[in-house]
Amino acid sequence: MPLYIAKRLAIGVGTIWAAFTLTFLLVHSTDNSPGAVRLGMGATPEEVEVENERLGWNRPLLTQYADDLGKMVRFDFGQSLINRGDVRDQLSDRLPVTASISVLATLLAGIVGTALGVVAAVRGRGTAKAVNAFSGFSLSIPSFWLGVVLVYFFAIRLDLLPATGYSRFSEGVGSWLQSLALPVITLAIGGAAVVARMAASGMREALAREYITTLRAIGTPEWRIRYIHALRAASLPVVGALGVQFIVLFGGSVIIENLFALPGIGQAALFGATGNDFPILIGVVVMSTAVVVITNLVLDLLTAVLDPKLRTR
Amino acid sequence: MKQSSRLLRLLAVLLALVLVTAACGDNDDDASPGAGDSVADSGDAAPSGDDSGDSGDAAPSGDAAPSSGGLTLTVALESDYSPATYNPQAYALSQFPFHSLLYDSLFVTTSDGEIVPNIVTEFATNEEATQLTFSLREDLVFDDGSPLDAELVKANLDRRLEEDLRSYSLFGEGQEGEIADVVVNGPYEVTIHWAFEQGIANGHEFLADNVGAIVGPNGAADSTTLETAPEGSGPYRLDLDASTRGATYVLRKWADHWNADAYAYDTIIFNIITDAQARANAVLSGEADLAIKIEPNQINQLESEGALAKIGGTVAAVNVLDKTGERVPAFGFVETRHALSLAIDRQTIVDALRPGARPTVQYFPEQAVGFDPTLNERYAYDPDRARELLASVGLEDGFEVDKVVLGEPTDVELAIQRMWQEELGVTLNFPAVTNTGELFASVNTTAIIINEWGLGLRPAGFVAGPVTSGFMNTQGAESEAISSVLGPALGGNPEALVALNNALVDEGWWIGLYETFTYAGYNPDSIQGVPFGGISGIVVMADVEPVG
Amino acid sequence: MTTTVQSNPPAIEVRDLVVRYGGGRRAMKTPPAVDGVCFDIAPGETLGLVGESGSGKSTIGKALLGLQPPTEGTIWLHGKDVTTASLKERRTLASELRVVFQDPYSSLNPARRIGQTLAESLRLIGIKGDAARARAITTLESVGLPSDSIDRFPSQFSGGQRQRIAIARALVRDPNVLVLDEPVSALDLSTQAQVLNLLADLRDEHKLAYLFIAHDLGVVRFLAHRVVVLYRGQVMESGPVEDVTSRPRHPYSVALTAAAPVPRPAEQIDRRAHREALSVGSASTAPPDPKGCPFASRCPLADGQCHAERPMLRLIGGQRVACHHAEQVGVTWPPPPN
Amino acid sequence: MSSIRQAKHQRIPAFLRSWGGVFGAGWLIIMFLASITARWWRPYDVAEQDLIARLQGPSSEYWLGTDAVGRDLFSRVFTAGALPLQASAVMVLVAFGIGLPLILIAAERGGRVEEAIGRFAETIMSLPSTVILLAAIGAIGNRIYPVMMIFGLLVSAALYRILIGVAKSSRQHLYIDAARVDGMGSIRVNLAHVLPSMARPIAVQAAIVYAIGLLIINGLAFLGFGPGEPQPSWGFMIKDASDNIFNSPWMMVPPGVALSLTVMAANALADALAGPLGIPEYTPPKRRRTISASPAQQSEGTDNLALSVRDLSVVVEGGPTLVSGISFDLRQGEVMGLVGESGCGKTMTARSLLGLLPAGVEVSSGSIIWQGRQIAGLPERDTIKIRGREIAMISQEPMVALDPLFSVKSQLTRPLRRFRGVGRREARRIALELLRQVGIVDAERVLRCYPHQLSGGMAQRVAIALALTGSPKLLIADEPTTALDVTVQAEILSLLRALVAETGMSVLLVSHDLGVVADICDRIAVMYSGQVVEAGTVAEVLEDPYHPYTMALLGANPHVADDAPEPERLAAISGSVPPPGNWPEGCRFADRCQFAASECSVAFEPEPAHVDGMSLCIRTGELRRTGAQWAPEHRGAELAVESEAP
Repeated sequence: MPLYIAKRLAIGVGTIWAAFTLTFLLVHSTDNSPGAVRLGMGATPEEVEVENERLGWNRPLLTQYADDLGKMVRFDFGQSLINRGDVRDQLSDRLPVTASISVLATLLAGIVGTALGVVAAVRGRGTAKAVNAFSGFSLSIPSFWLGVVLVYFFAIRLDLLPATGYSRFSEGVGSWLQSLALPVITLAIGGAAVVARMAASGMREALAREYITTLRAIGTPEWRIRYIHALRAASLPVVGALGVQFIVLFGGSVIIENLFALPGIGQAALFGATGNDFPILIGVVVMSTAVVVITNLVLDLLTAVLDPKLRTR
Repeated sequence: MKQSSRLLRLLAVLLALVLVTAACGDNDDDASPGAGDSVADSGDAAPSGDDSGDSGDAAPSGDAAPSSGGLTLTVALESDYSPATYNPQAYALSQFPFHSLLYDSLFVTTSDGEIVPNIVTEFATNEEATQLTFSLREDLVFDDGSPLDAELVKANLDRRLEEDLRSYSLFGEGQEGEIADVVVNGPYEVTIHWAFEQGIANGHEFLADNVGAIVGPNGAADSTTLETAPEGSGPYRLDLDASTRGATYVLRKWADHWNADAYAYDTIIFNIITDAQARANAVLSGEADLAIKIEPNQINQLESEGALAKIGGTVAAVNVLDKTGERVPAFGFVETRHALSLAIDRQTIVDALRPGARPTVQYFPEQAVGFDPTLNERYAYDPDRARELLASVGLEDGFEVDKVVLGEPTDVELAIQRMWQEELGVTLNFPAVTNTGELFASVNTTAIIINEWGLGLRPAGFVAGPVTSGFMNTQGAESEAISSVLGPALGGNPEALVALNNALVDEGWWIGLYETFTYAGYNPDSIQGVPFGGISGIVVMADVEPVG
Repeated sequence: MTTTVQSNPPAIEVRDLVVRYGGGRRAMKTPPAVDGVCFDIAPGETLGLVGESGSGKSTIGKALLGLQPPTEGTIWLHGKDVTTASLKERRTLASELRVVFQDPYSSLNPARRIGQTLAESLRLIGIKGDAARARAITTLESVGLPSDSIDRFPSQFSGGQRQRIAIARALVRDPNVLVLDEPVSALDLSTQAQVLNLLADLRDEHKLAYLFIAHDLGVVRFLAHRVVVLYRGQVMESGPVEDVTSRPRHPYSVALTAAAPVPRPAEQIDRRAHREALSVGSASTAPPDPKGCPFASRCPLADGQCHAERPMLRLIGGQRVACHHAEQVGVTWPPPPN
Repeated sequence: MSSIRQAKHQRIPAFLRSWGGVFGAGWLIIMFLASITARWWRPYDVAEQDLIARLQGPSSEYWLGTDAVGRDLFSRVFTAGALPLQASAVMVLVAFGIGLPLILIAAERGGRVEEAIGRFAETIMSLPSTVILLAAIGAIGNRIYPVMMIFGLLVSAALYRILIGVAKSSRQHLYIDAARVDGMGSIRVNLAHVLPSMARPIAVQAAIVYAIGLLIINGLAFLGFGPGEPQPSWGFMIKDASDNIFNSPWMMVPPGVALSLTVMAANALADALAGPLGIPEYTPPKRRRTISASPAQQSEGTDNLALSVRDLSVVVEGGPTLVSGISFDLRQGEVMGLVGESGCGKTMTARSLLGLLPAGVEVSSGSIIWQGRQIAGLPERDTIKIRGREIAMISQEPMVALDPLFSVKSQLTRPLRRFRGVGRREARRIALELLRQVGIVDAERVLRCYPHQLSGGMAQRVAIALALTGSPKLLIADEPTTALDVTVQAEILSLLRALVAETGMSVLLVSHDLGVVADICDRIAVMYSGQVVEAGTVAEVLEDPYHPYTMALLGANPHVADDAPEPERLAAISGSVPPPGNWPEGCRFADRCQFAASECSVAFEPEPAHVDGMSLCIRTGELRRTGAQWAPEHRGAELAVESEAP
């Protein structure tokens, strides 16, 4: 087991490195000029050149790579080109927002999806069709469309939930949840659909297993068969799917944060992309990847708890 | 083996780092007293809607904002007003609503549109108007105890040649407010010597708002120190821990400020909401008390809720950058520029897209001295004449011109594109860039820009600045008609102002489109209204008052 | 070891075959799937390969066919070293050495007509078009299928019929050696008999050499001339099938033959008593000590020597036996049933 | 040899036979054609403005209304489809172009190569793709095709993870090995066999990924990274609509519906391509219909009769009969063997005793008298009390009969506590005792194990212990040793024998192996095509069979007596067991029988045989008289095609 965790961690570090390298290469693949970005309008080419030199942009690529990599290991991404602030500080300010959204959305998707999937699996053909139709439907509705519509009805027309803004957890759980309600629901619906399908087929598959017959043959009550044995078996693919969903939802938060004016990582990514703020871009990618890696690690451990084959390895 | 254990340690550190940074972000505020409860007491834990304007505090979801008690004002801004540095001198007047709370300014614009002394106790201009002498309050200090005195004002103004300080550009060489020297007369008395021989009659107006804002001694010595934190003596302090750069700024009142009583709110939160609809939503659903600015698409929505305020003085125009025809040869002819102007059906644009705006071809707003109604008649919509003009310079088949956009073009731009295409066969392309850097750089390569300009209280200054010698004229094109009247116009001569207006339009440097309003949204249940600083179009934050 | 007769080499000659799965350090730690196996098959002869699951019998088949590269050892086919034959060499080899697999449902591509499957095999040796079709039909008929089978899909055939098609596929290139990997174990008893009879007929008609892999001693006894008993990748005993099944010399062979039940109740009562008296232990999942006899942990005759020293194959009577105590087997052990 | 089945191949692909498939494929094709031809038929140019008629709802002039500058939404919505439909297709091509070769290489090479590629894929998969795409746009600019290609790269890793299993299992098809033995090259094997066998999952994933690509492209357009105006994109039209949502909520509808429908079409296509999942529908036991079985009739000779089955029939609901009119008795402490080839109804018969028939299969008539009670057609809540307590079952595959997620201890103690009402500790003690009773020496260790840590024989012992938790009086053993090695089989048979002696329970053993039956059973019932064709004591039936089928089975068995010579050819039975629903009139075995005569084609009653058994053959008496023996085939019979003809 410790070996297993170490292996997962090693893969995680590899992933972060890959994310960093990929972004580094992208940033350096075209004739980008951070000096021009930093100095903004009105700077002469000479000034831009001086600035690029000062930023070390003209050094050999490998030197820059080694240097940046060394800093990245310390989570040091340097200064933003636009607002000159420390990238790590800014992103760590924003991380809780995105983490809140995506964790809550993943949880909601997991709970709602599993419930729907279980119902679909055990309630017979009609319910299964309804759930399948719902999930097909919600998989196809773009979150940015749904978000706008939800805001229009729930925030503007009905005035039930806030349309924008983020309230910190430390300011009270109630307002925190309220401020996240619409974004989280918007994000979670698609995830719930995926999880529902996964859970339904997992349940159905589990219920068709030979050991279910064994359990029946010794008179095990049906609820136990369904909710202890089959559900636990189905929870393995569901937890696996949640890992993927978390990545998807974490990425999806870019659009959602923009839509709901939430000061998260996704918003920074968008600003970074529109502003050519390369340090922010690299920081966002590395930090997001780190979050995904850690989440996956947690889910891996959860899988190991659920699956004795992994635990006893 | 050794290597792998090192790897493991590295992993552990990485993991810990991420967890800590994640945790910190959320827990920072635990340090601040949980007195936020008092707000919740006076208000409600209930969702938005039912704030009956009782205590006039911010909307419910805003009221949970970190505060040490008292009133909170939440403002939604359309962009980060302090994106690169906290130095007010690096920004234009339109960003001043934010900086006005952190810095004391020598003079300020009031909600009557007048410029009055702020930390200046008295001021005087000599007879030739070549010198301005003023005295400062003597009780002004910064957080570290250092005083705001004459030496510091001089230190601030002496940085006028620095590239980054855009506001100070008007003090620069050859500019309308060029300063020859700043002399310290006493600990709290300063005299400014203007460089213009004819002097500047209302020189104190140059030292107002963002231009007159005084940064502390460290920032004055090295402006890069302002990149991470503000250093001002103003009525509020920025709560860096509670703020997220580019997203949320939390300002807390500084009780020891000399004018603290004039400010109604204990906490002011600025939320950056770039999405126009989201900004309007924020006001409507109560997360913001005030939204600066509101886009035309959202006007109806806010108006119907009685949540809209507006102020005139904004002019929209096609600004011709390529006056020499270097970039697009067609623009070398003044006829082309006039033809483009004549082919725009401004009334239709205004009716359809900018209801409430006024069509105009000229530079000066209607309320400003220098406005000339005859200009609008001379350049009224006349596509036939436009075609003739183009034909007269051999361009009857039209030409192509680019207008660089960030993201997608506006509805007005699309309308102009259509009109030029249909009337003149001129193709307007919108090459898109993904970042502001490229957008700004495009002034060096493209022929036109299209924009709405809030010209402020001294429109002539804008001509002297960007229009003739700034980013709108990177080619350095000369116009005798303009330069000959610019000096007197800057001095406030009414005839010269009219002449300047005519020259800009006749030269085809300025193709006016319409004069419109600056809009702001507000929550009428929580604040009394939006105090605009006259046609400068900015909101005077000091005058924002809670209901009741 | 031995020199083969120059003029008439064995159809198959396998020497010191070792096969390990996977690569790297971890693979070296786990015991090999096949561990030092030697055997010959003469032309026209059927060699049975028996053992429990995990004994390495299918791996030997794969190694012969080139599906699993041997780690050590040599394989000769008609005197040619084919241990590491390249793909191109295989193509000609494949005419001589063919295979029939266990699962008739998986061994035919369901998306292809029978004719296509047979023709594909022929195209690789340059027979195409009508010639290929004619040859396919002849072959199908020779395994007892109607000629119109050629245009049908595998899903239209029963398990026994599919196994006939698989045999036809093997025969279509006119081989002289067939690897039969449990060809009847997935079939019902009645179909099994049909296929076994067919295989026997084909062998007699074409003088084919078979490597017949099976776990059922009864089936092996029917078809094979000689038999090799494998346990955990090693040869325990080999020899003429009658000798090994009726007078096994290795304790494992004894256990194996005793465990197979016969459908004659009276006889089975005796066999059962005999079997229960053997007191052969259960197989454990733990890997055996590589130094000693792999069967030692289950063997009632095992002593210190068995755990410490791996027994070599010795010729005893008509069989080769890898057991330190082979002389006792059949004499003082097993004890008579009580 | 039975006839070859008729062709089932149809011209219309399966996925087009569902509504989803028709809608999916249809809509995508229509949308694609419409969008690339839009310039020739759309009523307005995409840039054509009508500032007077801005923000309008649908009208005869503007079918889907207009946007903020009065452009026709209908024209724009249909034109907007072209870019995402094409760019997403490019993305899918890139994803598969990178992913498939990696998948095929990894599946072929396995081992370290697979591990390395797998690590790589896992790494790529953990990257937050949307953020990476934004970074890419920030770095290389708003270029849709290159950006979507980068996305394709990221997606290829997900494809790898999803499809590697498919590729590996399709490589396990023996026809791949057969092709390799033929001397087929690696590339040809992959192209000719591996890829085609993966066609369906590949198509499904392509459709799903395509849908995701559509959403991503339009999501980016929503954020402002779309094609430049006036070129329309659904994403930006939605953004535009959201800016005007108060003035014209309608504007949200056309682009939203167009995008959603297109994504839905791709997803529906994926669902249709995937087809039914092949997982049996779960039917809660309660819903199963119960039959109105004939009332319990006291059968004669009730001395120690444990089970009496009379005229039992099992049918597929609305389908063929699987078991028809079966009768047999089982005494306390007796072991009864139910033998026959597969498809003869042995398992269905056994399972009907526990009411554990698969969904859609039910007992249609007959009675099952257990300990004097009628249990056929009992409602679920009553049968559940019988299961485990009175009748228990062990099944064929011990490795899958235990829940892999629960420890042996948990699986044993749970029913022990329920059946015997004991506490945790006591249950553990009994569990240990049970494990020792089934011959497990290190019971303490096994108790802590999970099923995957057990060998097959060990798992079967645990399964037997599990069946014993309720101290049943009847154990149904469905092919309990088929999956086991022959030495392990011997051990399990000895164990069962010992248990019967110890506990006095009865066993109903289902097997196809006459040897196993000879080893353990007291009585035997030979089944063929859903009927019992011969029954009696094991000694009588196997030593001196009456029914030709029993004779044939014995003749086909190659296990001769130790010193007897092996026959040159075995006694074969031509043809194969007819499937349910295809049974001939009269004697169902007649088609394959060496002794079939004209009288065999009419219905007849079973003949009494042996001491208290029966034989379902109208010629029983005649065959006994003539001493008929099922003849082995003559040498070379198999090679004579002519003999195949019935």
